[in-house]
Amino acid sequence: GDDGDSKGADGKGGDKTVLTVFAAASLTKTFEELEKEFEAAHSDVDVKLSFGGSSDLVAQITEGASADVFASADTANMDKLVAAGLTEGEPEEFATNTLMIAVPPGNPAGITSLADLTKKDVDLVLCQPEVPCGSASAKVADAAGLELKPVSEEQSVTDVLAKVESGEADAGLVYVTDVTAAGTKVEGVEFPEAADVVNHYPIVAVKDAKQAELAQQWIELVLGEGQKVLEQAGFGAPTP
Amino acid sequence: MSALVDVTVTERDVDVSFEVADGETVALLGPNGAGKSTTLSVLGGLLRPDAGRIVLDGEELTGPGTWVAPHARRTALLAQDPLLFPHLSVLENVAFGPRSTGTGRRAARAAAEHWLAEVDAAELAGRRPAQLSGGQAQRVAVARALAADPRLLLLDEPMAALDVAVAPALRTLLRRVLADRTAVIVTHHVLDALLLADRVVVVEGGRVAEQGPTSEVLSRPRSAFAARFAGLNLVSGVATPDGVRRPDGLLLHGTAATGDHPPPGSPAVAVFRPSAVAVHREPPGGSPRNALAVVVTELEPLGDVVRVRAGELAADVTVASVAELGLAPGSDATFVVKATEVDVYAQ
Amino acid sequence: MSALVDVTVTERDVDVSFEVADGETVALLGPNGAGKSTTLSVLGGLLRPDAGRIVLDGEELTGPGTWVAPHARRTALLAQDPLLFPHLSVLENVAFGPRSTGTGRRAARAAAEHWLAEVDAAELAGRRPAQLSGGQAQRVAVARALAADPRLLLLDEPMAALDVAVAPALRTLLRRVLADRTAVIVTHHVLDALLLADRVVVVEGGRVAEQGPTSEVLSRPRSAFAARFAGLNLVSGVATPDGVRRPDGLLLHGTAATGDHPPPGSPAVAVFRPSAVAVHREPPGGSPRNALAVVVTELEPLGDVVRVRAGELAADVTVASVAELGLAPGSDATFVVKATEVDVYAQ
Amino acid sequence: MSRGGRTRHVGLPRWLFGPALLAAVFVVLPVVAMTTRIAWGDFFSLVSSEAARSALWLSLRTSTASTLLCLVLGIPLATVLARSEARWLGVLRSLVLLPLVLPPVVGGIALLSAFGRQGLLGSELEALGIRIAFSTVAVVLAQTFVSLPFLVVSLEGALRTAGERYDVVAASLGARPTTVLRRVTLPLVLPGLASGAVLAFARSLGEFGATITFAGSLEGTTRTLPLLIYNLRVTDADAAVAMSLVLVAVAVLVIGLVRPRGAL
Amino acid sequence: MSRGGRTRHVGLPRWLFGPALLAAVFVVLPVVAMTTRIAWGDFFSLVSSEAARSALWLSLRTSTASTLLCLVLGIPLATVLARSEARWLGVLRSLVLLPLVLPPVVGGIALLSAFGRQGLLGSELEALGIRIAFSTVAVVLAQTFVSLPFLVVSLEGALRTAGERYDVVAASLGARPTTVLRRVTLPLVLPGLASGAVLAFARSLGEFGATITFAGSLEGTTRTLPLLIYNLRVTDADAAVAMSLVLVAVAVLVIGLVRPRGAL
Ligand SMILES: Nc1ncnc2c1ncn2[C@@H]1O[C@H](COP(=O)(O)OP(=O)(O)OP(=O)(O)O)[C@@H](O)[C@H]1O
Ligand SMILES: Nc1ncnc2c1ncn2[C@@H]1O[C@H](COP(=O)(O)OP(=O)(O)OP(=O)(O)O)[C@@H](O)[C@H]1O
Ligand SMILES: [Mg+2]
Ligand SMILES: [Mg+2]
Repeated sequence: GDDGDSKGADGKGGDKTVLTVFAAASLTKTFEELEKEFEAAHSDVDVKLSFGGSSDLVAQITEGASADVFASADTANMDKLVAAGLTEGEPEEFATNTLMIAVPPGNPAGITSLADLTKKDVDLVLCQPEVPCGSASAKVADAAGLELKPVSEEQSVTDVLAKVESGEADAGLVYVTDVTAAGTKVEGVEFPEAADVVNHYPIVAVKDAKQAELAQQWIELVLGEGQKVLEQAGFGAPTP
Repeated sequence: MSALVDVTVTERDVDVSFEVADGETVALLGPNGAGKSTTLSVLGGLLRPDAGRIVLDGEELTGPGTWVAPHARRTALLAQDPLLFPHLSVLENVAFGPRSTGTGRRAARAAAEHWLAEVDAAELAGRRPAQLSGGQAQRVAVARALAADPRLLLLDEPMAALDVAVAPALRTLLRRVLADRTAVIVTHHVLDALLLADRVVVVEGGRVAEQGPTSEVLSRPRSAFAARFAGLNLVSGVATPDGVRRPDGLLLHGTAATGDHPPPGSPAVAVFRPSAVAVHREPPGGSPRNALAVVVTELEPLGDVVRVRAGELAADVTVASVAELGLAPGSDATFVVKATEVDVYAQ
Repeated sequence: MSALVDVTVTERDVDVSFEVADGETVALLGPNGAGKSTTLSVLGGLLRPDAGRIVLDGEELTGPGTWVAPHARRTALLAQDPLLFPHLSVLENVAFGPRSTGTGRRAARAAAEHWLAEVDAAELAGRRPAQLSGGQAQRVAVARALAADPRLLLLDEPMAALDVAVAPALRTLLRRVLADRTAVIVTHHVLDALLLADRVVVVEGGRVAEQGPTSEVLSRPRSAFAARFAGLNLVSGVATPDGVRRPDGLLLHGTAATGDHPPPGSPAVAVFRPSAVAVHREPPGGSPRNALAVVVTELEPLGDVVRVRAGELAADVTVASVAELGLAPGSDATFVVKATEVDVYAQ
Repeated sequence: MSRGGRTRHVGLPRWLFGPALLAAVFVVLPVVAMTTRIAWGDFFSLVSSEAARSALWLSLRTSTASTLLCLVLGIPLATVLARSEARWLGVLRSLVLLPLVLPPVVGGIALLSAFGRQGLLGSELEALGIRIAFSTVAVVLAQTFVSLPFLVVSLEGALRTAGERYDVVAASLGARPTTVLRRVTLPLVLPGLASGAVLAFARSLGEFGATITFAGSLEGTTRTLPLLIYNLRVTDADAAVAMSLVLVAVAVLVIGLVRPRGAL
Repeated sequence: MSRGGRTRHVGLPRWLFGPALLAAVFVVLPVVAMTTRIAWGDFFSLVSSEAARSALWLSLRTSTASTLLCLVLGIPLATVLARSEARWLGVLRSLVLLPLVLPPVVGGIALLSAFGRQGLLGSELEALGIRIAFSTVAVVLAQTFVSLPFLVVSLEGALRTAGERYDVVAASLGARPTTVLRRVTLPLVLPGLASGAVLAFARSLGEFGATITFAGSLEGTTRTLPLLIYNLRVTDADAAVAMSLVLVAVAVLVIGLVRPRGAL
């Protein structure tokens, strides 16, 4: 069994109960913080976090990875898991997120609006349309009647940020939380059209979870106490 | 262990068959490219013949539908190239055969030391093959083949690259070792054949040209190669009552030294020793009935005499007469042999 | 092109020096492992000596601070192992040298064809080296070295593996080719040295044991190896007025055939031909003053006579007397030589 | 007596075939299993789509270019490593393996650190008006970076195994170093060179992480087949699998066509 | 006359050093450039964190295990490929290259198709109570899958270059096939074998795509160093670069220690 392995390997030892949480990569910082809180409250529990693209995580659970909780960065992927009948109860929304323009420190290309992104000499990078931030970007552009011409369509927010941070790109469209997390490495430029496209984060307990009770407690933490942490990271409150 | 060999390798145009009696050593002789090494490879199981059989001591090693793997044959082959294992020391190389056939470590080591001493290479035991000279490597390879203690020993030019002091010693060793062993040996030196082989098989162009007991073949050769090998002059043609007529019409007078004169019209050879040949600048008169007009191709000092070569023929004359006759490569000359010195027999 | 050689390879305990005059062929003789191949490698620039100089025709090739790369030396080396390029045909192998030194494609091809014909291998031109027999490969390697047309030709046992018909032909070719060329040749055969070399250098244990014009060294050798090589008996010791006294006290009577008798007390050698030795079972009385008690180690047929070997000494006797005396390896015998047959000179 | 020809092979131990078969199955089975997931109905429309064709074409072009670049850079490097005896070459030899160990994404970061706009050579390149990132050149560079070690390691091994015997003979026949290299050294290691080139080509064809990080992903310019497959995976895993199969087929085909006899 | 010893090397053409240097710079410069980005202040606290240590230890264990598995499976396969002449082996030889061409993520999908719960052998394994996917075993399998071709290709190349001459001699001296393999064939190709093992180890150590797909990313169980680096990149790119440096250092160290003389 991999449980035994994991205990031996991480050296934490003891007979701690393991709670496995699969979460979208954009939740890395916040969930790591929540892990500390949760473990402080449950001294006999070891929370194991597994981050990745939401679609990857869904695929893993479908293929039999043992997870107790799944937190997705969009509803589409959550719907896939629901459709596969692998959820316990209804998914609940715990956060929202909106887009923001990320530019390198000092904003060398002088971006101030969404329309500036269509300038000819601006090297723009976007998420590819297949991932949540990419489809959101496309929707925003459509709504504003603009045609964005990126030099690259990246696989993930991380890749977009990396290109902007390294100064390779002059601007990128990412989530507010990503700009917050990046600290001083990038600057954020807000734009009014962002409010039109809101991304929803649902969470759910996985069917036949080994730790069904703890899973429920984790979800409660995220929906309750955890909201502060999420807010600090830039997430919007869940839509009522 | 007796061996029966009959193999065909079409690609190399080799098709030979001969036998080796129990305890007998057979020398394979023949020009470069005749198929000697090919035959040894087939015997050792390293080359699969297109047709033929090899039977060793009643057991069929190769035949239609039979194939015994090389390691199961117990036919150690010393190839023309020493091919010592580069990653093993000299001692380990020699001990390889015994170790592989199940001898214990200590006994194998002792055997290796014994054979190394026999080939006068005991002091090389600790070296790597890369640190040996050509002749040293050759000696170690001989020791390795002997240490394997095979049923049939196959030696391809074992005396190549040896110095004048080692060669006779190794020949003595081989003579002792081969005395009661079944072996096939390839050589280009008449002394090796004379001293080591009970029988010789002469291969030319991939076919057996002649075979027989060593002394017989080398004293009364029937093939041009065997004559050359034995250092004799040989003229082949058709028997006449007086001797042998060459295809070009020249008649060589001679008599059958032993046995019957071959029936006129049958293929026959006339053989005579180079020392029986006198050399003249002009065709002489007088009693010697055979005079062959030749062009001298080469002069070789040979101990006290000079061997005068003229194509396939040779004459041994004194240094003084070479000077007197003014012989040099290119000179016209006449080789004269008394009919009584010419031995005639069927080919 | 004259060459001046003085090289030391410490790791192999080789330290030799000799000279090669313009157009001269020098034969390097010596036992296995003496350092012959090592010397050739150093000459060809394939091994860097620890000390010493090589000057070819006034140009320093190797010396303190000097190092001319192998390709710039124009010293073609035929190594002991033919090492034909496996990916090139025989013709391309032979044409490699000319092509590399700037000859045009067509001319190089013509040269290659010429040299292949010279070594009697024209019909092999299209083959791959893997399809050659041992002797065929050796011949092609010789052709390749000759075709490179070097300033200094280095041949390491060029006649190894050749059959009895090809060897004399190749020797003739080499004699013609080497006549006006500067060359160093390694051989274990006296005929090669006699026919091909103007001078010989005898190397033993990595040191030059003796050197001189071929006929002189081979007729009046001073080292045991050279005597053995030339087929002569040699006893070394200290000169006395009557002959040479061996370290074990035995006095060999003899006289200086040419020149002065060496001063008594100086190192000297006594040399005599095997054919001058008579063999007895018991020490005889009578006039021959030298009788050496020996144990027969070996009997070798040698044409019309039998060579009786006893350790370092040899005697040539007729087949009849061997039978009469009942000689066999291990027999006690006495070698008797007339004092007049023993040549004494300084070592 | 083993020179060429119809030499009889020394038999292999029988037990060897057990693990050999297991190894083959272990590699082949997953790929076969994957094909069972493919919806063959959509397969042809999928693989003949504009996006797929453009990605395939880009992959072939860039992989060929990077293989050539690997040859141009790798042959000299492997030769120097194999034939020089200088001590510091040992260090260099380890360093050349770096791209093998680096997760490709990190390799991409490293390339950005060197050739990016803010990289070590960024200002120099900018001054020359050269912009590498987001271009097809970046794809080729990323592929070359990850593939070069394959070529160098294979070729160096082959050069060492082949030894210098024939080089020495060639030099003694008067061939200058360049001639020796061209006519003897390289022809003799042709199988090793071909293996190395095939490995490099295969690695380039499959390259994903360094490319996405260093070159980005834009159809027609930088979106190679692996990047397309990754894109597809998010929306339609089956389509991704189908495209992977195309990649595999192309690789096997190209390798089969290019490979000289006896190589690999 | 090149046997061992202090043989004088045939000189290399001078021009060769130009491209060789360029190649070395091309590989080394990006890695060096990357180190300039590291905040050395945080470096040590970062690399000695619990998560880093656990990932490093897991990486070392799994890479060692997969290298051993590669040896056990790869030596027999390479030997069969190099020494048998059967026609169908040509096909097998191409198939063995598949994991090289497959983008690692697709390799992970392929492994899932074979060994996953819904895979080809899923029900059989389930019946035996064996769950491979998302366990440490899955990490080892994923690494073995991508690394095996390296070992096989290197070793097969070495076996072909070395030829059968010595095997044949050994057989003629009475050595049975197993003895020949153990005492002659493998010792003679030791450099090639070592190169192959090092390549396999390095590839296993850097493996990311197949692992994340087939084994997931769970601390202590399946989160190897490359996966940790990927995670870190989301939150802190600089930390990711620093950890990559650790990976590189470990690889160079292990390779330097393990590598026999003359190999690689
Ligand atoms: N691997 C090979 N493939 C094809 N032909 C070959 C091969 N090896 C040798 N031959 C040819 O087969 C014939 C017989 O060769 P073999 O080596 O048996 O000769 P040999 O009698 O041993 O000669 P030598 O005295 O020169 O060693 C020759 O014509 C040779 O060119
Ligand atoms: N690569 C090497 N490393 C160390 N020692 C070597 C090496 N090659 C040869 N030797 C040793 O150096 C000495 C001289 O060897 P060399 O090859 O020059 O002998 P040789 O006179 O050519 O003998 P042969 O007649 O047997 O060819 C020998 O003792 C040999 O063992
Ligand atoms: Mg032969
Ligand atoms: Mg030698």
